[in-house]
Amino acid sequence: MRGTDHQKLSIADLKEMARQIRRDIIKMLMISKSGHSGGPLGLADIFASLYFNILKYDPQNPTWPGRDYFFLSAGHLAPVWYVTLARAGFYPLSEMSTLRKINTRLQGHPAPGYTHGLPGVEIASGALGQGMSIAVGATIGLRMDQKPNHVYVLHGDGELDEGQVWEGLMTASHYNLDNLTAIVDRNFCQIDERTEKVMKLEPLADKWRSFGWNVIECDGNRIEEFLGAMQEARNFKGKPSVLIARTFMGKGVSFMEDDYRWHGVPPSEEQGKQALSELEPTKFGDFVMFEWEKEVPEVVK
Amino acid sequence: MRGTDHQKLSIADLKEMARQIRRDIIKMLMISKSGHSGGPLGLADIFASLYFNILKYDPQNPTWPGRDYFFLSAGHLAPVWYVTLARAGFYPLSEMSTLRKINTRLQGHPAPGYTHGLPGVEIASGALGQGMSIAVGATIGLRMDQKPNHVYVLHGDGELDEGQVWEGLMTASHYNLDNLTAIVDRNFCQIDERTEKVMKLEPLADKWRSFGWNVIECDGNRIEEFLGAMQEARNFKGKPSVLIARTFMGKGVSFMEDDYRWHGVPPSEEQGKQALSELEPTKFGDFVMFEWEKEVPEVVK
Amino acid sequence: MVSIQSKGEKATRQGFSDALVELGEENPNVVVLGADVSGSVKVDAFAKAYPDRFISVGVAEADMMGVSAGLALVGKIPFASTYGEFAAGRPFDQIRQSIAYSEMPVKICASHCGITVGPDGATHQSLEDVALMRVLPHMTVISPCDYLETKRAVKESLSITKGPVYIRFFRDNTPMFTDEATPFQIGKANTLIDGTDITIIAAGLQVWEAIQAAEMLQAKKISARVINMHTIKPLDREVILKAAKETGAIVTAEDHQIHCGLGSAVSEYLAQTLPTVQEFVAVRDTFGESGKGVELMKKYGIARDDIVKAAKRALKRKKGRRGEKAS
Amino acid sequence: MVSIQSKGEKATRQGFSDALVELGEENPNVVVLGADVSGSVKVDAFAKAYPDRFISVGVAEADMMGVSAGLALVGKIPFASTYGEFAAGRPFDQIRQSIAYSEMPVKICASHCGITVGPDGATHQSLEDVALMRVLPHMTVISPCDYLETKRAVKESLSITKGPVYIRFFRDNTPMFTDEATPFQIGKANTLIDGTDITIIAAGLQVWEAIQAAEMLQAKKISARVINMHTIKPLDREVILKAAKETGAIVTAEDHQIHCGLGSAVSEYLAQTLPTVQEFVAVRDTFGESGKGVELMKKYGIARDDIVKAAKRALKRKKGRRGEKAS
Ligand SMILES: Cc1ncc(C[n+]2csc(CCOP(=O)(O)OP(=O)(O)O)c2C)c(N)n1
Ligand SMILES: Cc1ncc(C[n+]2csc(CCOP(=O)(O)OP(=O)(O)O)c2C)c(N)n1
Ligand SMILES: [Mg+2]
Ligand SMILES: [Mg+2]
Repeated sequence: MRGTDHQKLSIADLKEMARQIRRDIIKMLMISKSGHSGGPLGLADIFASLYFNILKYDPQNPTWPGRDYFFLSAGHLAPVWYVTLARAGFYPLSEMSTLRKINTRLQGHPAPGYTHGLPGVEIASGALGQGMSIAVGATIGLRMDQKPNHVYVLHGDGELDEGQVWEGLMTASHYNLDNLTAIVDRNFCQIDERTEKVMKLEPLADKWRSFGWNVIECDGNRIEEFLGAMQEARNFKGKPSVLIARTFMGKGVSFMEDDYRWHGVPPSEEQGKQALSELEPTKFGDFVMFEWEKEVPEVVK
Repeated sequence: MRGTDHQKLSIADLKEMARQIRRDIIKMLMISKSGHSGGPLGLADIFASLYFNILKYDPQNPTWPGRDYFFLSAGHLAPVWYVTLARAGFYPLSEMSTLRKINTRLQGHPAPGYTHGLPGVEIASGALGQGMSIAVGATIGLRMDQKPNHVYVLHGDGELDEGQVWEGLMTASHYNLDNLTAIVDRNFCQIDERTEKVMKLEPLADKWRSFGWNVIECDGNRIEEFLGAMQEARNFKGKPSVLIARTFMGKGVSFMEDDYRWHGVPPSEEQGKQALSELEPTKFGDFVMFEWEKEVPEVVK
Repeated sequence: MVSIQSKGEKATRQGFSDALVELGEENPNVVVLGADVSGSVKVDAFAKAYPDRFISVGVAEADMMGVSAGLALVGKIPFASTYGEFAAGRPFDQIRQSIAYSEMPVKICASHCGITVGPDGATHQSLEDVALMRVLPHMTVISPCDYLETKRAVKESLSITKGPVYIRFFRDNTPMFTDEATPFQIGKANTLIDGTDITIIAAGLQVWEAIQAAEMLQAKKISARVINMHTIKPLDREVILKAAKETGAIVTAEDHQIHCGLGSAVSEYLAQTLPTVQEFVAVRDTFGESGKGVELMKKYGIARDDIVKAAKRALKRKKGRRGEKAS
Repeated sequence: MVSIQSKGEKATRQGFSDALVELGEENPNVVVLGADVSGSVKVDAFAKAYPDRFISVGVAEADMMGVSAGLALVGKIPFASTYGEFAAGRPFDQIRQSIAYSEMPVKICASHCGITVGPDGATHQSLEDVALMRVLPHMTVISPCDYLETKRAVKESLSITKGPVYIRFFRDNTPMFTDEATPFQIGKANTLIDGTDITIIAAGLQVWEAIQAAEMLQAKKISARVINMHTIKPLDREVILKAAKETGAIVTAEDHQIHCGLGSAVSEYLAQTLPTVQEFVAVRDTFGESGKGVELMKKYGIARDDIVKAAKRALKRKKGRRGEKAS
């Protein structure tokens, strides 16, 4: 079975799913009271697109040999990945409420499968900068066996400060790995401040190009555009491709949008309620209903 | 005292000095029977230029606060540096014969001053890729104190495979360190093979430019051109400058030229004799005369 | 036994932060480097007070160590700050060559150490850093026990003008039980509680656990000495040898892997002088996981109860050794 | 005492090289990674025989470890090769997260280890790598004693299908004294010489030094047991405990820092079971320098004479301990 085929959603449903992912992230973090809000919210459109249109996988058989490989290099973005994996059927929705709790499979940063690992997670991440090299290794290995699987790796923009990323970029280009597609979450935010203030990255597209990559710039919060860019990347031969996807940290929640201070904190109860009120419920339904959501307002009674 | 002023040589003498440096390298390695020939020979013109025209220093007072800072990031190139330091008066010429021997100050890779350190050596190198960050730190520190000292750092081209170099490049650009000049020894050779075969670096100038540097390409084996490029670098304001200096590994010795296999081996006795016969003696005189050099040929007797 | 009281709670990283601000005022050569975790490791206060002396290097720990070395070379006193995992392990070779071998007076400041960092999980739980730093020649390794001791350690680190210092601290708020009257000298351990049956040698957050364990042992008529080994390198050998001679049994306690840490340092030394019964309270050669600090201390066997149990095991073994004398 | 003979000399790195070529033939999934020191570490033979399975990553050790992890993930059996300093220290955090924590079956092959690498000097003398690898959970650490044992260790490493292996070897030609009849099993130490007065536990090149030392001691009527502890992790505890019980004094010998290495592992274990007099032959917490391997072994105190001296010190200390029994 190829998960992708039966899970492919229409554009309208992808948008709905992205909103559901955002709702799930908020609820998940309200429960865990620890974890990252900003980056994950900004990536909801990309993760909806990846898991409900682009990637080949089988949630019943996560190590299906025909799968595409997806690596989340910036492991702190785990909440959006975990939520999406649940929505894609890799594990039960209810388990989302265990994020960062002892004995959970939803570790603070993605854990390998053998202990606390979640189906769909291939390898550990969390210490930044390591995913590109891993993706390169997997791509080379697959090519050795003439396998057609595509490999995807997602980086934060601040993460690109790490030199190992540039080592990996060079290697990918040296071996002309066109079965490899990178996505950069270009939200111009990292922990301390905006990226250009912490460590200037621009001209970022030039950097990747000079390292031998095919560069596609796109809006990572517009699903149609992102899907088109992805198509372009997969069609491009002879070089690895990167999507520099402009996103907004905290996208969808007014008081978080484009604010680096939301990098690593969960919403308080009050903020969570506010966020949920801004993100309309979807047909997919929430994974949990809080007590206060069940209360019928006074006036209606 | 400013060493530079009293040591500044004419172009003709710089060329003569470069040849002497090459002779010294060959003799030094014939004695040590261990060490790197290729890179050092290729850099003789650059080191002659640096120490007999460009750098400010005082060999009698190596930590003179007014000095320029020079960092040899690719520590395996030590032989050309050691020889040049001796010629510049930092330590006795005769000591050159102690390279790589126990208790020497001429460690296989440059050692810090406190133990086996040689005057003129600021910090250890040998594990590749660390010099740029150090140079950046020194430049920032000097600028904090409004000091005008210029900072130079020399990298091998193969060394640029190391991610830390790119981290340092970013930082240098982020802080607009125009008091910093990098030199890349672009000999297209590293240990295993030619650079583009081991790990593609081209388009190298584009890489540096995209990391925010002012790039000057020049012939590192032509002294006039190198000096001009250096002048241009020092005059450039607002960005750090790099000279991508095309050199030839083993330059000056026919059977070593442009051959990566000479990266890390010393000449045998026979090869050394051949090399010396190709490098005419200079007015500066050798630091040691071998027994066989003293022998008067049969026929003359 | 004098009971040691906590005077409220504060994080050790706050001690680091407060010390830096004072040092910034006192010494114009003090500079601070941040690798994009400035708020967490609390160098933001320094950055705000002395913006010209704060250097952001981005998420690039290897670069940070090199930049620090360069700064030290031209006379600055750099404090390089990040999480423990990225302060010791990520830039190990850079610390080795550009800092330790080159004897640069860089202060490597590692926050969020140990399994007690909690919910972030294994990738962020630095359990190997003492090993990595202890094995390096010229390195001083300090693991202070509370807010004030951290503050004093950071300030005191300026006295080391040749070679680096690694200072290890933690995220959570923890009991403050030292005060200005408590002695603090790098390389000189503090005996906090005197005791005759057994000695607990602890570092970092484990010191408070050791104090609690000693009280629990006291209730069972076991007299436990408690030593705060805030400096793990150089080790205070005298106090260890004395404890081994006088109590004949040792428990070491640390928020670190069981191998190559404080316990290991103690056993190396005693094997060479006076082989002594020793039990190790430490993480038992496994990676951590997400959870609350206190939950993880229990699950991974480094809580006060584990110290008590270890002490009992050690005492039993001590009794088993008949008539031994010092060698 | 049976005397152990050398049957000529060959480098341990050659054993690595020869094993790889055989493995390449035997198993199509074996791939080798090189970080621009292929000739020195002798993976060039594999690269020539199986060019499609040799991956050059340039001078980028961190990347090499990540690429290896990715290869392992898709079913390859990667051997990542470089010098010890750049195999363990440079990419420590990458090994930790992408390989050890992720339990990827990557073989980390470290050549040119120890001070005996000689003229290159301190930056290239890997004296901390055993510490770094030993402290990592899920890691197996092997330090073979001669050409053949290295070859066998490399081949045997395929049997470890979950989690990484670190194999440490050396540059110089050294005596070959094991043969196919010598037992070799990962995790199982070999007692090469039986003895009753003292036990010398050695790894790597120090095993040959230990054998020579035992013969020198024999001449002085001291019966020394010699154990080849080729696997440093997991440690063969049984053989250590037995030696401690039967001989009551231990000397450990290694081409590594005195802290956190083999000696440290032995002392950690014995402190927890049977505290025993131990002397450490190792580099004494200092960086190395240029020189010939043999000169450096002498200057830094890790030659056979040093083992003999250490044995005498240990014996003296053992006599000083009266009437001790096992705890
Ligand atoms: C090696 C390493 N250094 C530091 C950190 C701490 N850290 C986690 S996320 C982060 C910022 C990354 O910025 P970016 O990739 O842009 O992510 P965003 O803030 O956009 O979510 C940092 C510094 C880490 N996880 N790993
Ligand atoms: C971190 C590190 N990895 C590997 C080495 C081994 N090494 C020494 S020189 C060298 C090749 C460097 O190539 P390049 O900089 O071009 O120098 P060249 O061969 O031109 O002299 C390598 C891989 C090292 N010294 N440091
Ligand atoms: Mg970002
Ligand atoms: Mg080169």
